[in-house]
Amino acid sequence: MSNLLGLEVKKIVETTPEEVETVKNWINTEEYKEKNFARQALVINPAHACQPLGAQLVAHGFEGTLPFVHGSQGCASYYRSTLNRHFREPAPAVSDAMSEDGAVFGGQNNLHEGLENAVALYKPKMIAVFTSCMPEVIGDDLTAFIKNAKQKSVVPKELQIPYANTPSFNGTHIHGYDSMLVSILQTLTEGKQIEGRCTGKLNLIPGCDFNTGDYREYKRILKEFGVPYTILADIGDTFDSPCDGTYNIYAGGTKLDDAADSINGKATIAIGPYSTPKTFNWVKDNYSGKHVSMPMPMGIEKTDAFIMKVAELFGKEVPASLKNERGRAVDAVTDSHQYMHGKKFAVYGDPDYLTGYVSFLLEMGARPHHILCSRGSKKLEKELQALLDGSMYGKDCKIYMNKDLWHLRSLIMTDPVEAIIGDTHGKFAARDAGIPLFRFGFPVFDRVNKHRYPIIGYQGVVNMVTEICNKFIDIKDETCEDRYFEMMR
Amino acid sequence: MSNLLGLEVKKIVETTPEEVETVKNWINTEEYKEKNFARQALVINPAHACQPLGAQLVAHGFEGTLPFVHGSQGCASYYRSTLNRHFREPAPAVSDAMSEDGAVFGGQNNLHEGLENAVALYKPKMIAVFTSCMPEVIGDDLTAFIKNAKQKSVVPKELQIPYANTPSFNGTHIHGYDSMLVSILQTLTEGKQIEGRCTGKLNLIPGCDFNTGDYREYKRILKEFGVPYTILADIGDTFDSPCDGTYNIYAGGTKLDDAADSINGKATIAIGPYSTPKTFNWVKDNYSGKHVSMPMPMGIEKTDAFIMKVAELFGKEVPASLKNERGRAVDAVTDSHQYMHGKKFAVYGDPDYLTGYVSFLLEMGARPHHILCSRGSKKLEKELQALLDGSMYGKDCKIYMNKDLWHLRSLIMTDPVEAIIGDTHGKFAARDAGIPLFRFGFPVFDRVNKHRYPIIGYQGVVNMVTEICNKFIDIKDETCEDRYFEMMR
Amino acid sequence: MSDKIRKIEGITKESTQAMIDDALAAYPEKGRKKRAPHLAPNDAASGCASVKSNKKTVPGVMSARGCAYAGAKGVVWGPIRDMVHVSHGPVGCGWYSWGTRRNLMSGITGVNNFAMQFTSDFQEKDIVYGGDKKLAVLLREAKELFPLAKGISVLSECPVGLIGDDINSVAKASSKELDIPIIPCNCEGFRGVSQSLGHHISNDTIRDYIIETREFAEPSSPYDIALIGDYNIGGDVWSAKSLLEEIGLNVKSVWTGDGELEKIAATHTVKLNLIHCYRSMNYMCKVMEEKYGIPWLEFNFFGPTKIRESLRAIGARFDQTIQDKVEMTIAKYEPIMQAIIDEYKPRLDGKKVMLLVGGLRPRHTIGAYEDLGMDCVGSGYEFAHTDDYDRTAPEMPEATVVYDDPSEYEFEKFAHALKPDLIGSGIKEKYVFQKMGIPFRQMHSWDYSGPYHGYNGFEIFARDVDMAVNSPTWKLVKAPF
Amino acid sequence: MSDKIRKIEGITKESTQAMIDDALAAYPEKGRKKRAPHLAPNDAASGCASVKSNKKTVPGVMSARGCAYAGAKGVVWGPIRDMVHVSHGPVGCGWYSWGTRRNLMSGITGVNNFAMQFTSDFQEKDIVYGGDKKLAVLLREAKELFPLAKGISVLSECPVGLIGDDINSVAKASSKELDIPIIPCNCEGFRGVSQSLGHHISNDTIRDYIIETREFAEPSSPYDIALIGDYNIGGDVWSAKSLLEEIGLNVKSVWTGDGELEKIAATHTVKLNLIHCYRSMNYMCKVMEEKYGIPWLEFNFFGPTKIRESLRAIGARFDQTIQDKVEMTIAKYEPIMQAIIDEYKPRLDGKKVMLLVGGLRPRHTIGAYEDLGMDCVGSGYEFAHTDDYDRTAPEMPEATVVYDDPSEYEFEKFAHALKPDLIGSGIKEKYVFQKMGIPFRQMHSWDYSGPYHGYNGFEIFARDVDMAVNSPTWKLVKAPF
Repeated sequence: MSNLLGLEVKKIVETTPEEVETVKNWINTEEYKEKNFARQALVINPAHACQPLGAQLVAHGFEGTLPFVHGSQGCASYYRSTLNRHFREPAPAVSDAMSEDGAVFGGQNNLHEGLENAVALYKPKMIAVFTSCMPEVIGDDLTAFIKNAKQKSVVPKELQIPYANTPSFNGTHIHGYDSMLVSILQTLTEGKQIEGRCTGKLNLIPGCDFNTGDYREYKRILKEFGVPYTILADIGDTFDSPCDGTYNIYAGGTKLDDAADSINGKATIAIGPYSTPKTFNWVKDNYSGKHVSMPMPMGIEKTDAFIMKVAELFGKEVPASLKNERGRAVDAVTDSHQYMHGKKFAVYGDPDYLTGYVSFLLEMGARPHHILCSRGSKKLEKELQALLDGSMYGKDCKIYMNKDLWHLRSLIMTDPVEAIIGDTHGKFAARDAGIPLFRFGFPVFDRVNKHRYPIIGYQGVVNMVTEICNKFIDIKDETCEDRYFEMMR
Repeated sequence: MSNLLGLEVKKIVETTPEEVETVKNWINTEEYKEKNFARQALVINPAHACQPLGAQLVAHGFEGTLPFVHGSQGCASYYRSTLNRHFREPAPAVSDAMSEDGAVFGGQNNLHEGLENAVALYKPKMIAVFTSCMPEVIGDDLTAFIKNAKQKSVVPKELQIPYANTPSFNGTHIHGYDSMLVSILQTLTEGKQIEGRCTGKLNLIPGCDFNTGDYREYKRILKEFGVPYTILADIGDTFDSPCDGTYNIYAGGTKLDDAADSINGKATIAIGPYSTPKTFNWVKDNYSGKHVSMPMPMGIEKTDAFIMKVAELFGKEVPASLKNERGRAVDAVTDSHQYMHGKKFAVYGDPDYLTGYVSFLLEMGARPHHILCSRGSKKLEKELQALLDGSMYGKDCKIYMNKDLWHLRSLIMTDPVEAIIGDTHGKFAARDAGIPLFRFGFPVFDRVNKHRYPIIGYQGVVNMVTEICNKFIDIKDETCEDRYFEMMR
Repeated sequence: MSDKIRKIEGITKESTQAMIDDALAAYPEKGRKKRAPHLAPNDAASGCASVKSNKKTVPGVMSARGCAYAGAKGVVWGPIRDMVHVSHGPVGCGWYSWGTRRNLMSGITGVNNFAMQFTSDFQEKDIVYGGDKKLAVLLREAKELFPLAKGISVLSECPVGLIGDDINSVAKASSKELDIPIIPCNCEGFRGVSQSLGHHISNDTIRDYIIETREFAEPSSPYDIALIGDYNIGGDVWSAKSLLEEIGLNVKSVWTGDGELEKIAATHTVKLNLIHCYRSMNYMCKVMEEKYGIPWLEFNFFGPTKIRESLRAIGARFDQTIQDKVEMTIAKYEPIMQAIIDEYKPRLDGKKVMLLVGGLRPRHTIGAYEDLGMDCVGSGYEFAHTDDYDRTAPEMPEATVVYDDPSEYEFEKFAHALKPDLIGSGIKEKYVFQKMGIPFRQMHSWDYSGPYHGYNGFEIFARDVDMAVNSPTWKLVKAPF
Repeated sequence: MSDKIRKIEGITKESTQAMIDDALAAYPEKGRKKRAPHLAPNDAASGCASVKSNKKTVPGVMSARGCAYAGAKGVVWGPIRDMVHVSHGPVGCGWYSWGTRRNLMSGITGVNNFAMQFTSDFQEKDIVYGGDKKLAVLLREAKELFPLAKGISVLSECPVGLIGDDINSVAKASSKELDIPIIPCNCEGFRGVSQSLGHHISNDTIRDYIIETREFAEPSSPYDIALIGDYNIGGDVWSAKSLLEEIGLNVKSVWTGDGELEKIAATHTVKLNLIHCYRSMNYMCKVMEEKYGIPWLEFNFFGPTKIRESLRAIGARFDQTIQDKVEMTIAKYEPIMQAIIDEYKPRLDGKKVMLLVGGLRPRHTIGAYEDLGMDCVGSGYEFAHTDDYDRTAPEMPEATVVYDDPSEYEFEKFAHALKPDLIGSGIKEKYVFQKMGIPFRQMHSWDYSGPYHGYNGFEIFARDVDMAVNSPTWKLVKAPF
């Protein structure tokens, strides 16, 4: 026996079609669901990525900023390819390619050589360093490493190199987003606070939002208001840049000066409390002006809250154009409520998206029957339950924290719903259950331009209502008997 | 035998399933197609309405204007319900309910009583009168009738009552649009031309366009240009008004003063040459400033032409924002060309929509294989053929003038294509052929909000590319074997 | 229900009349005089019409009425599935009525059902030189391209009657030539006051050209009936028919929902005509009673109360076997209906509904709303006649407003005054009232839902009414800023 | 083709070297010194590598390389359909590689194929206290929830190797306890220089834990072969396998596209190993040759020219029956291929393509491009070794640039200089070059198309290349204002 397992040589025994059929049915049963939910160690089809991906998203949101992964080169390629596939856009980022020797001696040499080469080749205005597993496990001291790099003038003194510890073994990409954002703001605003100075601007922190359409929508709303603004971590152009014959490695992002001056802003709204807690707490203690943390403005009511907060913070009337826009969104909602009323949905995604989906569905009289977050918290569960309790359509809806999409599959196969709101990863469960999947979350690899159509704001409501209702009508047209196939829907 | 037919009483003979099966297959054959195309008298499933519907659309495009059907009440209810179903919006219009006595004595009494009641109840700023079959057949003299109404002070002297002869037995709704528009402009601008006065504005005539999103898109583009404008026949708000608890019978439309002053405009662009020939010719002879007739700006190239014409007419650079927007549309197009390349389409609709569809498809490398207009012209055929000749993808595409959707059914059942671009009426042929239908035209009764998403301009390109590509991918996901069902598309 | 007279708190003859006068105030003298007799408080006890009706539409007031062609092609002929219905004249009328009435049909479109848009597409030259020659060619083409069609109808649009064409003789000649029934119907839109004349002309055309030209192949039975005046809106016929069959009756033919020409032609052999829409088909019921001695019975399949009454009334016309089945059927469905009422009534009790539909439903559906605890605070018809309004008086609560062919102006004024929780009317009214934040259900087309007839219909009706009235979306209408 | 040395007009050793030097100019001293040996003009005649390779990635230059875990899980283990592949460590690595490589699989997901994302989802406490206990529990859960799995692989991510876990012993114990093969693979991402070490570790793991643990049930035949190094991207294995079967061979097992563990385990009994991707699987070919005397043959199924050469080379290893079938198959497909070439070559003749893919395709696909008349003006690998570059020299035209693990900076500079009509590389490069208006095809994932292997693959490849190069959308890139 030449293999280490010491197993005797067996004849190949093919699995029989009957066995396949039995198991195929078994995995849809209540019994299987119990076993599945009894899992303690194995995670199957989780619906979140790891911290550094969120950090890279933030880095892409600043002018001339090069994301720099201190750790294995494989991580950088994985974060880049994920963002390429979601946005269908370039996602330039470098790593300092730590390997075995880094495990022994630490990553300082890699970092220094990496910084030197990156500056030479890509001439960044800022380098945002964040860590993948290796340096976190071996405990690299990045503060020191970066200080030494400047001392050894590996990089120009004045080059700003914020860094964040983004260990993959706790939290998800939204926590990496938070850590990197607060570090960048701390670095850029250092020494920039001027007593009595007020930029008169709103600092808007969109939170860990992978929809470029949302960034454009925030800007359009603020322009209608006549409120000057700085978006902090603006990927609206970086990941939706023109194709005009030239490649611009830094295609957008918040101007560094604006970010620096943001500490003197009139007010700061941090959208998405679950992906900006650290940032918001630091801003509250360090930024002048008022500070508000608000949920993602998905649905009419949450958009109203956002609009009214901007009006309140800047002492402005809500402009007629936005009132009108609200009326048109409510018109779309009342005109098509019959296509969504009472329909059961399974929804999963990042916490800030989830509170948005649930509010939107309840507003429409639809029922978020299974609500699942693969990395949730008590706080999130309480907030979601409060939303459910506030509507008769929330009655027999249930919340599942820290469950994965294989759990979700058991749920929808044993307690069927009419559709899933999530991202590309939900397509397997949706196909098994024979129901449509609405790709409002992240990542979306298998459709085009989903990230260009906002899901926040009044226009976001119209976009979601249109996609959901028209898909339900498509299905009716495609599956009804001939005698029920008709002109009117 | 008590019936007039003199037929002897027969036993009921049910059609046999075999007979049904035979005929079911027969109507998909080449032989049937020949018979079908040999039709001289019977029209089946035509893809156009009659003139007065277009006239009513124009009337809704002017501030405080009440559409007034001189003829049978049934017509008004039909035009109103058609517009209600397409826009899911109110469509207030009155008729003077001509009936048998009208046939004998003419419709003057009806007209006068109708005008009096309409003014009293609905207090219009203008009444746009147009005719359905009866007055056209019996030859009512509306000029005289309206003059007499004013003389008998049935209506206030100063109330403007433009009218148009819109006989249903020639042309289609786009010709009614033209007649009513030119009549309204003639009425409003009468005596308003002032030597040397220039409003500095662009008069934009959108043509017979049933997409409210397009009107908003034209306005947004002109606002980005900083070019002041007057949209002539602006239904953008009339048929997309807010739901805020109050019903406003006149919810939008071009301000009458603006329309009056438009004769002194800096330039006039008439979009859609097939639905505005009379209007454009009259404008050319009577309006100051420059005059241009252009096709509907569907697709990148036709939008470029429109943008450059506005720039040229107003001596302005194309703003960076629009250049950027163009780049993002080209980005969407190049990023998803693989989902449309080489795909065969059947397209039908109004002439101005058709030239737009064909340009857009050829630009994408797709093939407008069957091009059908149920009321086309030699001129249209030549223009479409020129588009086809300008691209290798136009090679074996064919144009069918004055054919109906039952002809189209024969075409796609004998010479299959992958999709249809048209309107709700194409759903029966699409279902028989098992292919998707893209509802970019008019009317759309069986989906929601299609008219809110522009199909003109750069954003129109992104909207059409997104809907078409994502539907093709939907079909691939829904029909592929399990082993080809995958994350990436 | 219809025996006890209900009252609505706050609604008296005086309050209703004041509301009416307020609406009429805006009219010019002549208009007000014409309209006044058509608006009145309901006199529940009188059992007779409180308003005038079936009068010429007042010009310029924005009436909801359609025309004779709409009554003929839209209501009566369109639903007959195995005929080619030719809209004879310009392209518009057929195009506007193509598939918009939701009279669903079995079969394969273009093969053995013809839910399509056939027209002679009149051009100028047809107006000038007449359309008869074109009609003859067209009939030949229709026969050739649709061999399984059992007949062809030629439905005149306005110009045909004005240019002196003679479609009757063309139909006669072509019918012989093509050996297929070709039915001319002179339903020019300018004739009469509303859709109603179109129904009447069509009933006469069935009398003159169709009835008694066919016989059923199978032997007749004592339980043979015909379902008259059900047009299969959203599948109503399929629901009503299955219920009638459940109580043991043979529904030999349906006028005209999912209708078959030959079965309509053989209806003179049934034992009883059951008529749902009295307005559109009472004519032929009377003809069949006179000529063939077939009794007819009006019935109402909206809501468990009316269904129970109707089933028992129908049962009374037959023997014990049928009556036993009636009781068994009622016993079987009533618990299901009660469960529906228990689920929805708590959220609908005491809510107010206003109705404006065509010729039947403004009275016929009130029972179903009341089964859900709702009150009808106003109703009226587009094209009813006095006999309809007579039947309406007992169905509506005392002193509630009755409006015949109301203008949009009047309907809006009444809605502002009465503040209904739901309005049931048509597509032309839907978005006017939804803009005001008033929930609305289309009661012509069941708002693309249905069926609403029969027991399974009530389940769908109740769900839809609750959805409309209690949709949380209405709470969004008032902006918080 | 590979014998005759091709030249590209305007490309000389000097011009290429100048281009390289210009790119290197931007580097700091140390970076330039490290990079220079990895960029060189091709020496077609020499038949040996013109560049250094398989060296540590230079930090900070934006290399396209992945890591050892990607080579193990992504390339070798992932495609095996009937095993549960556990990404052992934090959630990221498994999530980023979930379904993104397009190694398609037969069977029903979650039942008898496991194209899913299994992970131990390491948290802080697993780093601090070790993950071995958790692994044991996890393996039990996997066995229970997926009874039809033929085996479980445990693929280490970075932390596992750093915290001293002993997955080998856990695997051994659990394998006995659960009576199922559990294969530990120490492919921590920080090991080695690229994906390549991941392939190597995985080959060793197959050697140590899998090969020779199974036997085929059916008797062996002289025509038994194994298809090595085909990962069924977009269905490549299904296309290659059908072609090999058409020439009479029995494809007993596939390494590892749509792979089955037990068949891989029984591969030691085949007569010949046919290897497509030399880089990732040459290790086990050598092992099987040494231990079981199985000869192996590199072959190339890209494009008719290479397919013909390969089929004949394969045929030569077998008897006349096979060789006759080879000739028959070539005769059958070549006309079809010629028709494809006739359709697309006119629009592709003389067009220039630049390639940057993983470890095989930068040389292996050149033949297919040349069959369409295109010229390769530059190529290079992410993680090839010297023996790959030796094989590349004869495939590329004289003096064209060869780049080993090029940075995005270098690749952009070369593209600007060479102005290719098409670039074939990966998702990280695609949109960079499309922004420049340069047509692009992903040559890792076939841009979600494929298969590209074999005769039916060439048809799809040719259509896609023509679509990309000649899409009219590129004409829109330059704005007219």
